[in-house]
Amino acid sequence: MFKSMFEIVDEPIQVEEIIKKVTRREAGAITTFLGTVREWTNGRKTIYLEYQAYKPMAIKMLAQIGKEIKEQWENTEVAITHRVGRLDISEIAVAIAISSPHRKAAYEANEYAIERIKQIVPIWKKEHWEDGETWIGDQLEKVNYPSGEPPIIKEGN
Amino acid sequence: MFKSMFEIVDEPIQVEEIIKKVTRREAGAITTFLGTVREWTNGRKTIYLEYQAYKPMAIKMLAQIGKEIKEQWENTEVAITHRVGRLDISEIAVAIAISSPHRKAAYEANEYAIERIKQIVPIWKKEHWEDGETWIGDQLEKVNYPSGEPPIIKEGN
Amino acid sequence: MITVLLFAQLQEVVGKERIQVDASELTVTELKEKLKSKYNIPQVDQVMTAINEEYALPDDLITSGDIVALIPPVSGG
Amino acid sequence: MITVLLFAQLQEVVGKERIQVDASELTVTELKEKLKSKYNIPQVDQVMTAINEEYALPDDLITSGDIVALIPPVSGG
Repeated sequence: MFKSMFEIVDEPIQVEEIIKKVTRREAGAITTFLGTVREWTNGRKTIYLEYQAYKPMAIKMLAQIGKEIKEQWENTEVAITHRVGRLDISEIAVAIAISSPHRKAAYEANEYAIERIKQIVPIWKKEHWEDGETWIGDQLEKVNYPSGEPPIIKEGN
Repeated sequence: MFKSMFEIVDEPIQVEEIIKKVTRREAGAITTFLGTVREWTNGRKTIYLEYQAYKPMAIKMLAQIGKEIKEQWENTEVAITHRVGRLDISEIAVAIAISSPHRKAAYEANEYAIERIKQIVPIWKKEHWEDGETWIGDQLEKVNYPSGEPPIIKEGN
Repeated sequence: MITVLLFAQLQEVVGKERIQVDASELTVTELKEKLKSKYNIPQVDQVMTAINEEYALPDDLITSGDIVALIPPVSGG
Repeated sequence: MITVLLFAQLQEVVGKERIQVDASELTVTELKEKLKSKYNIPQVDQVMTAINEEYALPDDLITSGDIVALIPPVSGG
């Protein structure tokens, strides 16, 4: 069965499945990053999170990140799955797996992937605190269009 | 059942199990590194690998690495499993999982762990090539005792 | 007719997941002005815009049939 | 009696996993000299040594009952 490398899912993320997608005979290193729901943030208690995505565009942007990685780090394979809906403490919101012949690229590309997800992928998180709820945005503490341009170069430009 | 954070095993490594060991309510990030058996190295084809460990000391050294990490990166949890025996292409030789409240520490500590494993943990790899076999050593291309000292400071020194 | 998709806090403020705007051609900036006057969404100045799932610039043209998404600062990961 | 454990290529060269050395006290360097003269292992100069599972220095003392491991350059990971 064909498995897409870039997915937005409603169900709990199975890490082994995502690792399998990038496992290859040429790979000597596989890094994964799991973003999990943390209970405490700046002294405030989270009860659960809710993620919403603009799904078709989010998948496109994840694929875009994969493309950027393959351009920057030779012979890497990339799989990213982001979950949406309600997530309880310790559940996995995002899983990134990168394989490469050597470990340096696998670490670097993985960290690049999560940074880019936080910049360009249309997914939003709503924190449900003990004492209220709020949509989180602008985590990077940057204004929009900091460069006056959207955060990716469109094809053909 | 008590699960040790540092293990040398003969059986295939189950990544989910190792991730579970470091999953915590305080963690927002879990990184894993998997060292897998690569088919080609410098144009030479590997058929399979064989790992041997000085098991009790290897476990101690893995725990030592865990201790070093917790000293350097606040509120991290570390689990490392290394497999020994015969490993075929794409099988996992080592799995490192690190959890931490924020991602930066989880990446840095993970990379530190694999570097240290390659320095101080008494485990040896024998490459079985198409045309011969050889024990691999000194991967870091350093002489032994490069500083005139063993690579860890003994307790009490 | 242009379809405008709303997400996160914008969806809650407006109380809808999508808005239909009756226009045949206008820029991203013009669309935003239109939305500001019709709906009470001051945040619209601070959101990015995508046209047919591609990030767009303020002067980019939207034509009838396009799907526009208003994209507040993202917070995935 | 001191037990000396061998691994990897050393184990293959000597053809044993362990050697018993009849001595009550000697340094790491002295032990290595002893092993060189008795077994054909020139590599012994290039290996690290552990005494009771702790890395040791050339001048560290080994006493009867200790378990010494000769540790060729490691290649785990």
